[in-house]
Amino acid sequence: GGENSNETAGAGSTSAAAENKETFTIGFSDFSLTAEYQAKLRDEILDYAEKTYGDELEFVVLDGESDSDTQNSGIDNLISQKVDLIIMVPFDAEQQIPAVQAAVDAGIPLLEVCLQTADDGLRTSFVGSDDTSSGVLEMQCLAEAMGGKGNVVYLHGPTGQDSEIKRHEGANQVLEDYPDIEVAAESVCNWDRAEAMTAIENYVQSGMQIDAIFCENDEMALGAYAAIEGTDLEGKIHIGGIDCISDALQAVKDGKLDCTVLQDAKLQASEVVEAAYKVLHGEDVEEYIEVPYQLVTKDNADDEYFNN
Amino acid sequence: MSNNEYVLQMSNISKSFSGVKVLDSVKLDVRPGEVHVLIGENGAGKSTLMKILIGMYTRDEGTVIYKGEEIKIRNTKEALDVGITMIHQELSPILEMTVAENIFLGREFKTKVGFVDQKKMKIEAQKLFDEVGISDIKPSAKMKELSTAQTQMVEIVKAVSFNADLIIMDEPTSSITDNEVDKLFSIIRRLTAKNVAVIYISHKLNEIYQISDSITVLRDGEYIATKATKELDKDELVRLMVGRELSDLYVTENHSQSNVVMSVKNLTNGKLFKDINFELHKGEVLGIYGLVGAGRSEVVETIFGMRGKYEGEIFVHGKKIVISSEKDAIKNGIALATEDRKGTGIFLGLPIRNNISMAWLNNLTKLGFVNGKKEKTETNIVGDRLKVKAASYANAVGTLSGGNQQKVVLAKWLLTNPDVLILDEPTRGIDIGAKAEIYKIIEELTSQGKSVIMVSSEMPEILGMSDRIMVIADGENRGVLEHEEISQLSIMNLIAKV
Amino acid sequence: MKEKNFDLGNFLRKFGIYFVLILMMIILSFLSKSFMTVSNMMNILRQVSVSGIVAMGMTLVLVTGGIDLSVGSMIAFAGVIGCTFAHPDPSYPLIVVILIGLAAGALCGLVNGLIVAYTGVNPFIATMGMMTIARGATLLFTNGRPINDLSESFQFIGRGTVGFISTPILFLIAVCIISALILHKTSLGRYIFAVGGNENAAKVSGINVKKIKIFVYIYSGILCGLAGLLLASRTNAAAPNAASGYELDAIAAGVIGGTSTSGGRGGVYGTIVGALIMVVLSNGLDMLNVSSYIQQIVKGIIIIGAVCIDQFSKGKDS
Amino acid sequence: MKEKNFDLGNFLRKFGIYFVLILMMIILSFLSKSFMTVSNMMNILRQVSVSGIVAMGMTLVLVTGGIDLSVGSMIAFAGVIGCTFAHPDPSYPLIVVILIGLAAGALCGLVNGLIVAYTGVNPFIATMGMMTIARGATLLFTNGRPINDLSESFQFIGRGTVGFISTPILFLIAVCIISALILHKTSLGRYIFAVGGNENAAKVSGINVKKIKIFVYIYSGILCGLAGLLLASRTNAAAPNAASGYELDAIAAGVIGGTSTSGGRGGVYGTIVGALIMVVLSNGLDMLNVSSYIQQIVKGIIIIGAVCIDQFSKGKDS
Ligand SMILES: Nc1ncnc2c1ncn2[C@@H]1O[C@H](COP(=O)(O)OP(=O)(O)OP(=O)(O)O)[C@@H](O)[C@H]1O
Ligand SMILES: Nc1ncnc2c1ncn2[C@@H]1O[C@H](COP(=O)(O)OP(=O)(O)OP(=O)(O)O)[C@@H](O)[C@H]1O
Ligand SMILES: [Mg+2]
Ligand SMILES: [Mg+2]
Repeated sequence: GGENSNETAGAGSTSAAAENKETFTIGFSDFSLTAEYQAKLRDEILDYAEKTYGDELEFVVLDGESDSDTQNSGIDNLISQKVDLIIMVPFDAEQQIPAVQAAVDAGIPLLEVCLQTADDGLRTSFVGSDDTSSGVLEMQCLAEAMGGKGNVVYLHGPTGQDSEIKRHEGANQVLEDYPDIEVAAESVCNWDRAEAMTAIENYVQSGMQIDAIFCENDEMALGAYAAIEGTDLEGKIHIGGIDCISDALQAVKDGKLDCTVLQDAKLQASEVVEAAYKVLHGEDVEEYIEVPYQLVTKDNADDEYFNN
Repeated sequence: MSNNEYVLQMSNISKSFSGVKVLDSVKLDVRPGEVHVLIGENGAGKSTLMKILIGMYTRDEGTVIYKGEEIKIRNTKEALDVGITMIHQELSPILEMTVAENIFLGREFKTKVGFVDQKKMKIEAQKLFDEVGISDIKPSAKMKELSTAQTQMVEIVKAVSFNADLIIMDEPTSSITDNEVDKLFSIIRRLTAKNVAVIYISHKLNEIYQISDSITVLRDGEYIATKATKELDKDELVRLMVGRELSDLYVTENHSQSNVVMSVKNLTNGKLFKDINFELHKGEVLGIYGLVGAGRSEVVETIFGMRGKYEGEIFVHGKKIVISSEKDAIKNGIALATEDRKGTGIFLGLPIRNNISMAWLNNLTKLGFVNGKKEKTETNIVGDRLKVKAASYANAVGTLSGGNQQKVVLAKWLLTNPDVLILDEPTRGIDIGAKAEIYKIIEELTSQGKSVIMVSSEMPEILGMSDRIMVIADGENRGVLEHEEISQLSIMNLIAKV
Repeated sequence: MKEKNFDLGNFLRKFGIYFVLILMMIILSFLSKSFMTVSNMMNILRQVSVSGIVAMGMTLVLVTGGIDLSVGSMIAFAGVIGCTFAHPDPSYPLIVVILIGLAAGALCGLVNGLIVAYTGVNPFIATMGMMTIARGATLLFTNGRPINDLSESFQFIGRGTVGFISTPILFLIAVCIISALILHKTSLGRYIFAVGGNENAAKVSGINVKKIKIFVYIYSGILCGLAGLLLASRTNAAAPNAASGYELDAIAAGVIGGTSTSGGRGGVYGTIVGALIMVVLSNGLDMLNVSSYIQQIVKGIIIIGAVCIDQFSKGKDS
Repeated sequence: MKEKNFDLGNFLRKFGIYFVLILMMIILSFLSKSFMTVSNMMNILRQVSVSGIVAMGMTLVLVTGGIDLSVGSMIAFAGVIGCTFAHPDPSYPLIVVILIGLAAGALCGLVNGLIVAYTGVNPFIATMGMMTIARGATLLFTNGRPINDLSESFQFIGRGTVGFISTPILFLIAVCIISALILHKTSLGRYIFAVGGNENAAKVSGINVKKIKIFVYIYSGILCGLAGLLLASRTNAAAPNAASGYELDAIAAGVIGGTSTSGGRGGVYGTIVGALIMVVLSNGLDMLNVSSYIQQIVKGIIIIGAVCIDQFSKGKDS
């Protein structure tokens, strides 16, 4: 299981706590609720809060629609409504800072979960892990599977998005140790299965030697697999993804994907809700509550931990 | 009066558009087999009455009895179903479709598998053309390739081909010449012989006396009278329409001066026309006459910069000018009221005032801002002079009657105070009172030393107004008739000359 | 004689964009030796199938002078609804799944059509509203998660082959033929052109304009339903966020192919060429391993250029 | 007397959509007590500033019968180019940054305008091409990373206040006034309507149609430049992927406000109401804690409904 790092420390005094309310309203602003992982995270948060604290915590859930300005506007709206606390999954590391600032200015504590902004002095806490490590884990796995040499095709998420940038950084860090691995082609496939499938079909057609496909999320990994499924190349190309969505986990078990990386929505959810509860009750929380990424391969895919 | 005597009885018809009453208890009775003329000034409500009949507008009040039964027609399909068709004043062809497809739209011939039988449609369309002696229109041509006159003929053929019992013709001759008018009249005679009733709307009094059996007059949305044509002389008819006597229609005084304002040398434009030469004098009305398709419009449109590159030379006030766009022409004091009102004349959706000021706006602005007051006074002056009938100049031009739309086009160009005013079919669809008004304005302009070129297919108008006449046929200048040479015979001789 | 002249002119007009496509293919086959292979041609056809099918429906809508911005959402909606019945257990016959998917698309299309025909709301707004509504409904229905675990038989429609031709290609061909017949051979097709060419004239000729409008939106909806099923089958999951942005591609395919956005002019042959141009371009640039940022720039330039060439080949008369 | 009658009619026509906005605000203020507060009204105005500015430019383009799909990309492009000069070190005067941003937008607009005016390429394709090209160029220029580390002075234009009014609101007001003056008071505005109303008649009236078209696209580009700077300043970074999809919102604002997508009809007042309706709707639904999927459904329905009400208030004569 993940490390629990929520030791409590003495009394705190946030403005919210001072009011000593019975119920609290928490604004949850996710950068996109149409992305599968984010939808899952939202569900886990709402479930955990409901199960653990019942009516005590009420949520206002907003969709940032994958647009920085929209997300900031949403946070402004939350501030107008005078919510007691804000939990945010920021779309962009830089562009959401004004929203954090606005919340701080309004005296509303703000927690970040899953993704973080670049300014860690402002927010109350971040629950999650450095996205870079997920890129490292996946590329490490693929590099080993390739035997340290060969051609890798790299499928990107939407350009400019923070997790895309970090996962890419992580992958690059690993590649520095493997001079014999070459990135043969790169394509931006926007987390989308169909786009990934088209790109890989085209690369395969071009006659390019492909030994592995690095995908920045599972959807694209499954699209990449669909492109080679049933062709001569099936089983000859190593594919990895990130997120550990159920489809991908199954694909890992079936040997279709070499690996995926668990981003633990459940744990992120419980940690952030716990942290929120504490902050609302005037307790201090850690500035960085780590929920580490975990590599999932055929070897550990059946672990109960990944399957619920 | 037995019901059976009439095929159509409309009574007490009233209609208002946004609070303005345009028809007030109007009645119209039509016998089978007769040509019944509906006449009245522009905006009298003729087209509106007919549109009510075929279900394009709903009446506010009144009853319609057709073939002895009261009917309520809600849309044009129902009108077609009971045997009423209409040739609309505003032609509305479907430009991208072929002539045959337009004619048979809504009742296509089908092949055995149920597809549209294009071949049969072409053959049938050709048959219809052959019957009436139309030879210059190909059933497979697209509507957008046709001239206005040809489009009009297609609409006529289409309306007739439904085998209706009642055919409404709303100004069918406003854009065709005598040759086609003859064809139309023979069509009408054939129809009436088969007991088909025709409601005929026109501002051309000659035609009315030639073809009609009875006449109903409307004035300002009110019913005035119904008379047998035989019992109604022209003066009386005009008095009923206009509400007063109308003296001489044409003003024949010649204001020509000797100095040349504009001269055109060897003007040639591709295959449209070649080697056109003429001089235009100060204070002169130069008429241009020719049959449909002669290329008259093309000549004046080329002079106005609408037809791209040309060969030959154009001089204005003795100076050679190059005209590559309409703007150049306007800068040199030339104005052209085009024959295609809807296509190049008006902005249907824009207010009347903005339409009138459009070509003169530069002179109504200061630092780029439109001087609203000045615009208002100046447009009111020209508008009133032409008697544009409108509830407000802020209304869209599209809400005007056809004749009044034409007046707006003329008003636009009059406002620019041009040295050379070119008018292409200027009185198309204009009532007799307003026509007289326009002729008076032309006279006034020439007396002020302005020059006018008038392209017209109306022989009386050309004869009555022109100081000299240039005759064009097949894109060639067949000669210019001096004032004293002008007669119908001399014109026809020039056209026939090979 | 003139008759012939005219047909030649018409041929040249149409030829313009075909010429662009052929030119593009010739150039690409020189630049990349793997481009002009049978397997890559099949690949291209497979890739064009979904967007091509959607573009056919869009073409009919455009010809009436309308627009359908909701296609992407309808694809996702129909895919998700259809796939709810495409699990291996309980398993429904394939035809049921297909009919449900098509019905889901048709339903959205019907609503579009009714709004456009009866309320006077601009088609842009009406279908933009539907774009949002259908997407919201899809997300709500799936709670934002893709629907997976699809049956073998369902996978066939998007990934199977008949002979050596992939099933989506066959669907595309069928849709092309049906659309071409409707638009260019039936009286319904004439009315679609008439409504877009001059709505008043159509009305005056006794055509039921409302019915025609409703038809084209339903047709577009049904084709989106089919596209949604094919896409889900191809990618092995029906994602609620699938196919967003497809409306622009579909419209572009139509417009590149010579269909006017103001109605009355166009045709399905042009559209399929337009759709092919876009897919060939992507495919070719991928083959040449052009970086994706530069691909965007190149694509934009080539699409404008293609239409430019087409425009010039038509001469100045339009 | 008669003149008066008409003005009432005209007033009612325009009134329709204002009425919808007011109704919406009244309902929302009953449903949520935090809606009708000064701070939330300021909040709404701030939120409408970027989209409102873009919609103004779009309105002029729409009135000529054109369309500008490239606004989102131009916003990102101008933001990124402008912000390259907005770092604290080396620091350039604010006016230089602004001028560079506006120039970047104007440049894209100029290209749009030239293509539309001179090649006969449909504005949809021309600006869709530009949408892709400008986005690609932006990504290439930034290598996909946002540009941050912006100077204090730059932050002022998007986040500062003058008195108690935020600067973006002031920019919005200024753009509204300028656009209204251009469109409704100058001869240029008349020509814009003329070109959209009947291009041929406009030409025959001596109007330089090409120049007018080029102008509106440049104007749209310049406003996108401004919007790009405001957005970057508001979000404290210029992202290469910013503002995608803004074109639909801008067009919708115009169309909801009564501007016709086929040209010749419309106005900037309506557009600002249209933009407000969309922002108020989002804001209100957020306040009411409507779940985001249901929000989409509700938004779609209300936007269609708003235009419907507007349509009915206008009567049947249009
Ligand atoms: N759709 C409309 N909206 C508002 N007013 C209209 C509309 N249609 C016609 N009118 C008005 O009704 C009156 C009658 O118009 P109508 O077209 O019937 O005249 P008309 O007798 O046919 O004239 P003309 O000889 O010029 O064709 C005019 O004053 C016109 O402005
Ligand atoms: N849009 C067009 N496309 C093709 N040919 C045209 C077009 N307009 C006119 N023409 C042809 O040009 C010639 C002259 O046109 P038009 O009929 O306008 O001449 P006109 O002498 O002005 O006659 P009128 O004004 O009485 O119609 C005809 O042969 C006609 O068919
Ligand atoms: Mg009339
Ligand atoms: Mg003519």
